[in-house]
Amino acid sequence: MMDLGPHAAFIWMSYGVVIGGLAALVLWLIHDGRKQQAVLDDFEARGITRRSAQSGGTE
Amino acid sequence: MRLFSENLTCVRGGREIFSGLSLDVQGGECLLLLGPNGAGKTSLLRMLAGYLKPASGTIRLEDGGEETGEDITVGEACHFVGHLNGVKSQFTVRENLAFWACFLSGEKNGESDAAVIEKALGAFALSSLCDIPAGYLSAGQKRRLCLARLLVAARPLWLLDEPTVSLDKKSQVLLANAVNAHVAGGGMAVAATHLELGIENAQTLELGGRGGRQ
Amino acid sequence: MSGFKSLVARDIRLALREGGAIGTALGFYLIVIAILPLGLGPDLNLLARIAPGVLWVALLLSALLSLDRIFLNDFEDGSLEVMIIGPLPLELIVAAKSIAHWITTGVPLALIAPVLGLLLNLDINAFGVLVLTMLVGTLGVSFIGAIGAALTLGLGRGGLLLSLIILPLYVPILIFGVGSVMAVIVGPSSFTASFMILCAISLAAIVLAPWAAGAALRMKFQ
Amino acid sequence: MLRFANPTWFMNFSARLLPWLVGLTALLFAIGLYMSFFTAPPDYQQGETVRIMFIHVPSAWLAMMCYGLIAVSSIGLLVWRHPLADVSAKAAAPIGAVFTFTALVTGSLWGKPMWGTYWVWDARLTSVLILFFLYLGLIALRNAIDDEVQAGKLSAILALVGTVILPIIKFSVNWWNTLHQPASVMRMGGSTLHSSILYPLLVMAVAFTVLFFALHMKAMRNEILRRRVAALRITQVDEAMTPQAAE
Repeated sequence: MMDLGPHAAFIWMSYGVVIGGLAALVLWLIHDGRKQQAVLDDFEARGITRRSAQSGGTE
Repeated sequence: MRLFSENLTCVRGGREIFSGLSLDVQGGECLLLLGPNGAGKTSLLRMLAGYLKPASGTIRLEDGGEETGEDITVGEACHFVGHLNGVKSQFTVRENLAFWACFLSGEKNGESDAAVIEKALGAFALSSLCDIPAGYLSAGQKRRLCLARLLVAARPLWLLDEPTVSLDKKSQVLLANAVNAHVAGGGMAVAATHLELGIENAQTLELGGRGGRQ
Repeated sequence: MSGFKSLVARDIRLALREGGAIGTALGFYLIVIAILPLGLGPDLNLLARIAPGVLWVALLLSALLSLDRIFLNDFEDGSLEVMIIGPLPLELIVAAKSIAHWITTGVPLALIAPVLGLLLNLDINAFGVLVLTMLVGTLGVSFIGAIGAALTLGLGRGGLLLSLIILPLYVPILIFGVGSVMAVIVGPSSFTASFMILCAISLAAIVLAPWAAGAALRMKFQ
Repeated sequence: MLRFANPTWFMNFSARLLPWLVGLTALLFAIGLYMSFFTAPPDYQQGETVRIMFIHVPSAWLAMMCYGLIAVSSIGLLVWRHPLADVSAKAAAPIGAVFTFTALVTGSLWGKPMWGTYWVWDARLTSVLILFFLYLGLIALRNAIDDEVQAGKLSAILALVGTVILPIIKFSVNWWNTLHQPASVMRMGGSTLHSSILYPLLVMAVAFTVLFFALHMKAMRNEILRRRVAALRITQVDEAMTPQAAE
């Protein structure tokens, strides 16, 4: 590995924090997306589709 | 003076309360809104008063019949009595009414106000309680103080939401007299109520029939 | 305009008659200032140096306590609902209530500040400046606070949320308030410069806050 | 934003666009990281620690840009009543908070070797800290209100108030900083950079921006799904309430 000088620890730590933080965000977004999709599919299965909802709602 | 609105639709919290509703109240008429809970009576009244924007449809208050084109916004021309009384418990009955007289009518609270306040107190049998802090009043008396506000500032349209809440028989008669006097004087009133208010020649509008919300 | 004056007079009479609201703000202000030397140690010249900053921060926190009083009481008993459809436009109602809050909370806090300054060994010739800057600053505090009060009206733990939302917005007032007082005591910078900016912030708050708070209130009643 | 007219159209459009964005982000990051570690020379004063700048500056820049996006979405909601503006603002706030947080942490990790302490009240770091509080305030306000429509509009007001006050905060913090501390020892990046450092920084900045748009789009998709679930729950409740009424 290339020598990052005396403060290599700080460099790795800051890259670690950024990559860690963004990875956590990405994982959460993917998880949340799957969870909502699952609930929606469950509604679909039970025949309650948006077409039947005549209310204006947020569409 | 004429309150006119056509195919009003009200949507609250992603749910449609009522749609395609029209009403037309002329000067000197009283409209009673009947219907079960959740039928949208309160929503309609709040919409007429200007709190709620209708999802579709228009509300207009035409002044004096001839097309003046410029309609006064409903808010400035109406009294709205909701479920809450709008009574400050630290102030005495008279101070409460004095504030509303000055605030709602907008001009200096001069001599004329004192007379108006006395008349309003008399109309709702509050004269004996006028110097007692409102905090001591019973629920019925507070409701009467709230209704007395209708008389301290001249406004053509009265929007009353369950005005008879916590009123005893005698007070309901006082309310009916006040509304009759107001309507006889050319004013308009729209009231949502369950009890028979004893108001002569009142039209009724059934809400909650459509949409199957029981 | 008489509607405006009657609303301000009513709010002031209400606060005086109730008494509690003003009392708690002053009491809290006194306690925070009294506790600090216990925490930081009795070193007088340390206290003298941090006195303006501490007085200002404690002032902001005490004003924050009574901010939800601006709308909450009237919201809960229905008066606000009636006022909103009264002749007075919503923005002027917000302005009237903010001015009433300033008179019943901002001014007493500003007037009592020099007395607390004694506890912190504040430099005597800074007293006049302290009161002046606080009078101007609390005007901005009340108006910007009205935005927060309108936004968190009727919410569960409104008080906590109010401080989280509003304190960042108080940073400019705090910086220029303390800056102008420090300018008199030790000051590299001139007093008039920072004081003028403080006045500008408060004036901007007076003009802009009613619009934001009015819009928020209008939505609360839908 | 106006082109994404309605949620359904947006869902199809983003479903097609998202994979490309993710691919582009990965590519840009690969180039950016390679450049920042291998081609960029160590700084004559700071030595290797200058490499922290390649992620600190873009994070801070993204934090500001995200707040700008929230402000534009808020205007879109309050002024043009755009159906997707509220979704965009709600989706952007947490992402902005994460970028601000990473900017703060990397800033303080960079400060340690350079100034010897983890936190120094440098004007820019302090402003980013206050920006972080504004983000927390936005998220907290939105969570405290259960009625969705009201939550959106009130958060939009707070976001706009924040946008008006942000430059004043920036100005006052800078003024305050110069008052208490001589100009900070090391200028944190800036246009005087040598091209060998400027290019990696620009590539990383673009990489972060594309990443942000990918994250924001994904978050908006999730939010739209969440609102559809809520709408279906209301329909379910209504249908349960009136089984006998004809649909």
